[in-house]
Amino acid sequence: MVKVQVYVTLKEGVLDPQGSAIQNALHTMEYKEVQSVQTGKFIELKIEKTTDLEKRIEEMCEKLLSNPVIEDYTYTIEEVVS
Amino acid sequence: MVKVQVYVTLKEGVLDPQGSAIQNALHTMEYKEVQSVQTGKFIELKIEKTTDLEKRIEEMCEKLLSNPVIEDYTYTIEEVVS
Amino acid sequence: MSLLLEPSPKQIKDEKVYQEMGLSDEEFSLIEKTLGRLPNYTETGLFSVMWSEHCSYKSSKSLLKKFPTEGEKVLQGPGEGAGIIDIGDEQAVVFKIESHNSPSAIEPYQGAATGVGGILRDVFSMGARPIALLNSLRFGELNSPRVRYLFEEVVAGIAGYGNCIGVPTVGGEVQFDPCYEKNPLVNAMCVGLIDHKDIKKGQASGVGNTVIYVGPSTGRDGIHGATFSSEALSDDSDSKRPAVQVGDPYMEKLVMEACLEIVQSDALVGIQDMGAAGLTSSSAEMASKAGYGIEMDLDKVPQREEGMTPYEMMLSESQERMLLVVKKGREQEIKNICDRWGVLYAEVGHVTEEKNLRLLHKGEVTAEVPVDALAEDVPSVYLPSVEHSSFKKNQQIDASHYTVSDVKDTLIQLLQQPTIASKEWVYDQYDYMVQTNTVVHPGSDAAVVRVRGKNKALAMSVDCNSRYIYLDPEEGGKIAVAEAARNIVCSGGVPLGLTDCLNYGSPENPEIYWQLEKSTDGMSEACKLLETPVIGGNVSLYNESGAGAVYPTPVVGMVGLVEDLDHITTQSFKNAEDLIYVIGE
Amino acid sequence: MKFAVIVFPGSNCDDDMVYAVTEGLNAEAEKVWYTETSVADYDAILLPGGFSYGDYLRSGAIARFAPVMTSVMEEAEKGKPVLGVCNGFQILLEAGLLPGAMQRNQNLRFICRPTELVVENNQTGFTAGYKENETISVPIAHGEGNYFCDEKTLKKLRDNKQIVFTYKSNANGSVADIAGVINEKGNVLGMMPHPERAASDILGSADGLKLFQSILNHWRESHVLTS
Ligand SMILES: Nc1ncnc2c1ncn2[C@@H]1O[C@H](COP(=O)(O)OP(=O)(O)O)[C@@H](O)[C@H]1O
Repeated sequence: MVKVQVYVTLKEGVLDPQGSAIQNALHTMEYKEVQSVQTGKFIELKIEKTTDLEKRIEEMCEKLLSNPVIEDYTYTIEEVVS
Repeated sequence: MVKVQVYVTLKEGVLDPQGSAIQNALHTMEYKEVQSVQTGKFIELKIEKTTDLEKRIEEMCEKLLSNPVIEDYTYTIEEVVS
Repeated sequence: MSLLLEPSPKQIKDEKVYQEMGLSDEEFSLIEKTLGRLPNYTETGLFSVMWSEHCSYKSSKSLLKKFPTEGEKVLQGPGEGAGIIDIGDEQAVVFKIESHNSPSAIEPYQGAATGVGGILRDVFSMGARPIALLNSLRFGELNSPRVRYLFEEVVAGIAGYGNCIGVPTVGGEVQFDPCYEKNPLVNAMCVGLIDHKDIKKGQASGVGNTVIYVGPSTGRDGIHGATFSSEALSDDSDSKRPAVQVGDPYMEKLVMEACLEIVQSDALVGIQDMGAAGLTSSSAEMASKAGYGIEMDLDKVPQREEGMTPYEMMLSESQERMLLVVKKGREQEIKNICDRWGVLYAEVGHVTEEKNLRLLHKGEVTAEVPVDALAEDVPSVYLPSVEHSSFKKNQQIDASHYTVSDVKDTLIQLLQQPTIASKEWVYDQYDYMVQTNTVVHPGSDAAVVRVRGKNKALAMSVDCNSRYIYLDPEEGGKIAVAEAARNIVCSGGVPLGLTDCLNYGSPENPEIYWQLEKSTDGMSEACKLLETPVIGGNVSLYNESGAGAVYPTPVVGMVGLVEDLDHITTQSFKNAEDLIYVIGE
Repeated sequence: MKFAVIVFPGSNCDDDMVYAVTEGLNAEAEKVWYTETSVADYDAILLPGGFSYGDYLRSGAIARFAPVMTSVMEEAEKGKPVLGVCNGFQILLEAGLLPGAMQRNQNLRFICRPTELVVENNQTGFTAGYKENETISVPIAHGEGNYFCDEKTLKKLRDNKQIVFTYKSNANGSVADIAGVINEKGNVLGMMPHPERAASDILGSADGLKLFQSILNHWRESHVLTS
């Protein structure tokens, strides 16, 4: 079994209204040191090891977990004892 | 300047409807090897270095970035040249 | 893209760079003649978006002229953000429909959401408070996973935007047919309410008056969206993906509230939203309509990304932005309102005597073009028309051999058709009650929204059965208008007028142009007969892919006045033993 | 008696709330901007629905830090009636004035429809106008109305009769069909359904009006007693 952590972020140049709203809120709360905030998704999957593990993960990311039109993704794989 | 990556996940025992929906979708798409899916948030902040950096990050996480009733968080800090 | 990489005027001409930007050889020579010189890259960009079908209606203008646009109650016909019709008591109704088809085909959630955002801006830029949204949707058959994805995301996008901004989505229609498989149609309509005294126009008059930018900063999103939506979708549409814009309904809510406060001020001279072709169309159109020019300093345009070129700033379609012209010396009043709502405010230029759009960037004039050349003097394109090859064949079909053997079974089969089945799955996701005026909810013939404080209401409906129009464009066009009118009447309203969205394939195909011509003839005739003037609309051409063109789909959005709340009628049966009548042929 | 309707950036049911009070009840209501620092002059505080701060991050999460909230929390502490509807409820949860948290609806979609509620507790200043276990029709319209609390909290809510409204048919997945909860003291009520949208028959139901009427009556009673 592996634990796969997928990080989905907005492509460069794509508006991140949520990030701006959080940044403004942090400023109002006096955390002025915050220079920028970008939001994304974090998805953790437990997957039974298969052949083509990476290929299949990338497929899942491209087809479902991220929206390639506006998002990029990265992922990490870690062995776990199930 | 530091880059802080915050991961917000649901506490154990809190139902994750979105995670289940993704898992079902992946199964329909024939990715039967997926055993579980959990969703969370990924927030990246650029912060000017201050004293109490970690304390302030934890405050931000507890007060705003996560909701302690249902969510846990972890974070990483990385130096960046601004 | 940096300034250094921009082709020189000579390169633009010699290497026909303008063609990639959607301009024809003839159009480019005309531009050269108008300017008396070769246009630079930014200027070519300005022309390319303004002369695109989407902004200029160059190939449909002659057809739109046939529509009756006047009437006793019409306060504003086509030509502004939205049309306006008097409803008595010094009040008026403002409405308009618009397409967002190609963005929705690529990124359905954001495409549909920004479609709603755009039509809302058209209405509140007139000074009206939006009171209702409707939408008309077309997709391929639901058995395709891609279609299901498009359908779900489009509905979610419409809901996401309308629900957040707090304008009820009260009605619409959805139909499924294979011809829309690759070309879904997403048309959004907005209805607003205004007091006569608050009516504002998109005009930039008064030399020296200040041009103000209101709304979020400009990014590189949606550059060339207007030209893009005037082209057929090809398989390499994917490579044009940066054209997708992301909407921020929360920001639009703030911009809307700020603008509705600003229109109350007599410091405001003109206001227009930055829709397709953003800063370019809003500035050029406002100046041209008023008979003035505008000078803008692009360094003052709020920018979200670094190193943006004049070309990028002028063509960006970043959402939720408005352009205002304010009396010189009164700027602070406007700024105060923007500050209160937390909306970005920037003075970017002023009105000039000379009727040019002059753009400064880093202290230099980077473009200077006559505004009329951009906005009004767009050369019309006259296209050949040939009767559609299917028409005669369809006319000869003998329908008499279709018989129904089992009525009950047929009825059940019909009701199972997604096009006919209940649309509750859709409108359950729309907040159709916010503002607490929706008297007749989605699910009846027309939605009815009361006018608060008065004993009257507005009935509204969007309709189009494109199959009829495909089979017989002229009759079908009449039917589309008549259906909308029937829906209004059935709800207790008197039809006031309509807005339309003409969704067709490529007009360069003579058979499609023929469909366009015939169906608009039919619509015009029905409008004249029913005395429902067309007070605005939108044209979306080139809805075709390798698989062919969509059915001709002229969506009709009609609004009627319910003169007494007691006249409101819903379609459901009320009591057992009530008699049922069939009226008509 | 004067109601305050707090307006956050992105609130969109603020006017509806004002109408319910002014047109429905003929009482006085004023909108209070989120930057104000005191709501002490008002007799009841209403937090309306909408999408405060776009509902970005989590619904209600950012609004909870709006300047006006400090005073709202102080007045709540003092026992003044505070009603949060929809987004207002979410804000009260984020502010910790009520226990629990909201998640996205179970079907992951926004849901807008008329709904039947059961009045579980009519012994509050908000619900005295209803009969016990009365079924009322009040619409819902939300994307994140799936109420969650842990077992311990749920038991406490039950023991103290803090569950005020439940759904007859649970559309969003809420724990124990919960549609509205009140704090222990009984002066802060949060509910996802919109009583202000059920404030006249022409809108399909006037059942929500009794809630505002109850607040008014309660105030009158205590006012008569103290004066
Ligand atoms: N996209 C939509 N948005 C909102 N309401 C819709 C939508 N599609 C359909 N509806 C509502 O569902 C009801 C039935 O629609 P439809 O099946 O097209 O019937 P009709 O032929 O009577 O117009 C109408 O009240 C309509 O307003």
